[in-house]
Amino acid sequence: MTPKIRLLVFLIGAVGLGAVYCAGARNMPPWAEYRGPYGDVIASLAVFERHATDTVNAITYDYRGFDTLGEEFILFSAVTGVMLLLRPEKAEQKNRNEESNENPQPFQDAAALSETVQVFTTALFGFSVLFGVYIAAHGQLTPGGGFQGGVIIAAAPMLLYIAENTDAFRRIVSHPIVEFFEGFGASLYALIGFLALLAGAPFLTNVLPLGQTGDVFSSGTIGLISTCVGVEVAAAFILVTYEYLREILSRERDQER
Amino acid sequence: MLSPALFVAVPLTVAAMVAAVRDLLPRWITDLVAILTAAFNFVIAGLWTLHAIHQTQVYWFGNWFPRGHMAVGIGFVMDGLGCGLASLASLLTLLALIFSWKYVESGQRHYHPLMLVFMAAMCGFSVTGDIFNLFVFFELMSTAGFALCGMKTREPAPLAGAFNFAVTNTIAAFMVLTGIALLYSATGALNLAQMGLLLAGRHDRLVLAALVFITTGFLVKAATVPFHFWLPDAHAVSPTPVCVLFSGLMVELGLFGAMRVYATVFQGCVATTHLHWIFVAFGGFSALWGAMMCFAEHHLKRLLAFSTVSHTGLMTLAFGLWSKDALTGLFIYLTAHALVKSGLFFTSGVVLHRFRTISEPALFGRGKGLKWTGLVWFLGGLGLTAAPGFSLEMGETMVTSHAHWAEAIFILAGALTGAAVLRVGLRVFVGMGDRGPSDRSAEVDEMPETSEAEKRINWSLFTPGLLCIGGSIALTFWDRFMDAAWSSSMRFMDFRSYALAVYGHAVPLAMLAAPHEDEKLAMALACLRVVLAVSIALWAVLHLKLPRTLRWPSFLEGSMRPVRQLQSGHPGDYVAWLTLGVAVFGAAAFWLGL
Amino acid sequence: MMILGSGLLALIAVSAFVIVRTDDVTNQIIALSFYGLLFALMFFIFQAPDVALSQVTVGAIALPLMVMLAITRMKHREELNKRKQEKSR
Amino acid sequence: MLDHYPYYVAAWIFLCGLYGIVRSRHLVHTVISLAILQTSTYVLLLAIGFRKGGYAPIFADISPGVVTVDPVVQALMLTDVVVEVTVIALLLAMVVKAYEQGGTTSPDDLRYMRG
Repeated sequence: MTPKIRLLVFLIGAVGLGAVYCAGARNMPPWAEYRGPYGDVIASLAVFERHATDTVNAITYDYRGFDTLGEEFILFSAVTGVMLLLRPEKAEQKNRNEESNENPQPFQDAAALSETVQVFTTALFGFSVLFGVYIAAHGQLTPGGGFQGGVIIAAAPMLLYIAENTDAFRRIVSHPIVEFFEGFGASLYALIGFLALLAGAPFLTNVLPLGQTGDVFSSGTIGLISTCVGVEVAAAFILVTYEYLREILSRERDQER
Repeated sequence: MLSPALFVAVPLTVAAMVAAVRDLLPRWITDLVAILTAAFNFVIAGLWTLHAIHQTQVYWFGNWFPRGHMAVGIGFVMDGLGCGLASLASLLTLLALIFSWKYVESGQRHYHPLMLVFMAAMCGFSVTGDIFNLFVFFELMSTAGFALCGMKTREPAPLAGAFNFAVTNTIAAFMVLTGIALLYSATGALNLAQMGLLLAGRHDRLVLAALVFITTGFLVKAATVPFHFWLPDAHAVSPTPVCVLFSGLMVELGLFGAMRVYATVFQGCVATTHLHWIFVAFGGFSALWGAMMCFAEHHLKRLLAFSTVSHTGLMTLAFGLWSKDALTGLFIYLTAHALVKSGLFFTSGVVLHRFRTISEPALFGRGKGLKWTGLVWFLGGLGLTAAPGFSLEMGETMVTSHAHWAEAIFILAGALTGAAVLRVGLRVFVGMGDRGPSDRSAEVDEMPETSEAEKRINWSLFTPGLLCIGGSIALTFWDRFMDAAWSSSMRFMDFRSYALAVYGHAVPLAMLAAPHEDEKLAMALACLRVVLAVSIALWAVLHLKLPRTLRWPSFLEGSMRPVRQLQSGHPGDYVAWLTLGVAVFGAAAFWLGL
Repeated sequence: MMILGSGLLALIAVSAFVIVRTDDVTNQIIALSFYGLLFALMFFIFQAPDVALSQVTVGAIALPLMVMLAITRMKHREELNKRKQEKSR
Repeated sequence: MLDHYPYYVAAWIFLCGLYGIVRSRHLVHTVISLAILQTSTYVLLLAIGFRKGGYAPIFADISPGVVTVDPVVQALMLTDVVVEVTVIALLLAMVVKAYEQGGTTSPDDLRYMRG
């Protein structure tokens, strides 16, 4: 189809699709008048039943924890997919090695960063990891949780890359332990679910003691699951970054030699 | 009784663990672990099926039982059809993994975890009783599918196919989510049974819009024309074992998702209208379109992919008939088709492995030595036509028992798809006639998935196909299978019994004997299909020897230019058609439903 | 709050259209990051701090970063190919 | 009209995303348009769960019993956000690889398998 016909077909369809959407929207309850009951029931129960102050995370990791298990595996399979797609081909690898031997001149003239920036971003590394762990571990109390914390942790090595500390960056992101944690973190969630089966309850039941509301170790498995998810998400995002940068990194290493 | 969580959670856990230590494990251990997990899944799901055909059971995750009518957690509803599909998914994955033992070589470090995740997603999708959970498993199935589809990264074509697959199916997923959001705003619930109860009798534009979004979203997965464009592109390029799962079950599960939501949420509010005729229309059209395109193809996997479009169209039509007979027939047909289609894909994988090509003209006469493979292929072709003795014929008889006019579509679609497969068989394994015309897509040669040195056909390559085809014949001798399908379909359609089961008042159901249809008529029609299919195949192969006046319909096998150009490989085109399809579906739904 | 929220929604609607109309991919990434921030702000206004936090980390940082990494890798490859061609000449 | 204003915005964003994919001339552009399309569900879900005068459903600083907005849609949105970013990552990997194998970033050149 030529672009014009394609657009025409689309426009006819879009009018219909938009009309269906708007016809549905017009019959929805008016905006800003949420009527419940699902959300209200859980909002009124979660603090008492689960000793969690953040109801959203109580839903994510407990009431509807099974959804989150599925979601975590969506992340897992997408990362596995990225690794599968961007895997270096054998033949290609050989070529690249040959090339880099013949081609010793610097690939790209890096604009020199001021030392202040380098020191500052490197110092932020530790802070970023700490902050991520904090966010992941306090999921049941305050906004945040495994997913948010995990992404923040994963951002830490990127800071090193920005600070041009590529050597440290490469050592962190290409370490096999990252790959291990990506799989292990994902399986831990399910294993916590099996814990309940051992205790004779249905899968993913919150069988740990609920503790004091407001305490870091409250809410039973919620905090634990949140932390596992944090590990998995951090490892997953680091892996994705590494897969994209692998080629460029290997080139830079060759230059250093 | 073992927990139903096992058949989702165990493969997921194993997948993640295998992935965690993938560099330490030798290939054979990974294979063994994956195969054992699939076998375990098959056993668990099978046991649950035997249990569930007598009584539907519900399993609440996290011990969150409903408060009154409020479902606060997520529940699995273990009913006969859902569990049956889960065991079928496990079985096909098991066979596909056995096939991959000696087959998949490149990318093997990531292959097994993805296959296991894919299997878990299919199982979870079949039995979940929560609409958002349905979306999650839909998306999980898609994500693993996208990755597996683009596995052969050494050529650009698989990436293009996977890209189109991913774009269209992601749009579909978000249409489903939009529909879910609409329903949530109306009911404030996410449990299917609860939503159905709250919506009963309600009949307005909101419900219809939600129905349009959710159904079309699932129909994209089910590859109904005009949402089907991604399917041939994706199937043609995926590794063979992955094709088996795609064509055998994933596509049909898309339809099943639409049916599940229709049977629970929408049945109480729109069943009084003539809405189901839309499914009949879309399904019938897909069946004929797919069959026509199938016959025109010369790339083996693409040919089979189009036949999947056609057969899923027939199943959509059966869904539209929405009667006990039609649904029973549909599920028998679905199972039988999954087996036959898997067998054909396995065989095409053997051909690709042995001859390093999958294009019909290039294979001409080269398969003469492969007697057994050829036999399986021919049996598969007969199976697709729903020949007497195959379980497809059983399903088809049931579907059309109260809608004889539908028989015409079944005959045309079955005969054309079967003829296409038989034609390939005659050319490749018998070497009859001439090479036949070629076309562009057949010339895109597929890189074999196995290494050059290994040309022997290992037992692990040949057996799965044989088992599949054999299984589809064996099903006809299993009377209990038919009765089970009949009882479970009745239960599937009956929303009251579903809702009662969800709220813990399940009524045990005695197994009912399925009615026996007029066998003479069915046999006569089946023979007619076979005669048609064989004669079309022979005509196609030998048409140069015929007098010139009889050659005129050769365009059917030839270029079919204007029609085939629609299949352009351009994601923008596919999305434009998708949008138009939603609009047509929506217009029809609002016209018939209000 | 409602007025602020409505204004933000209008801004989001406009920027969505602008982003899909932008052909230059680099500009699009910057716009996408901005768009992600708008969403984070909207989640805050409409009392969804959890989602806002994940939107800040994912929508405004991780997503544009990933697009950027993909483009970097593509540019890198482009340069490699160019060099190869020059050498062969 | 104003009562349902955010829902119409959601519909608009959905159509914008589709339009972007249809008119796209660069695969990365296609992927970004898909990301835009996905954000329409955020608007929709957020608007459904919102309640005028409702507080965020976090009982760290408000006492139980206070009227809050719906926490369920927020949990659904969290899932949604993660699903979006993972699918985008996967699609981008396909685009990168397709470029490396076929040397093109235009959807017009994806036609390896026509007909």
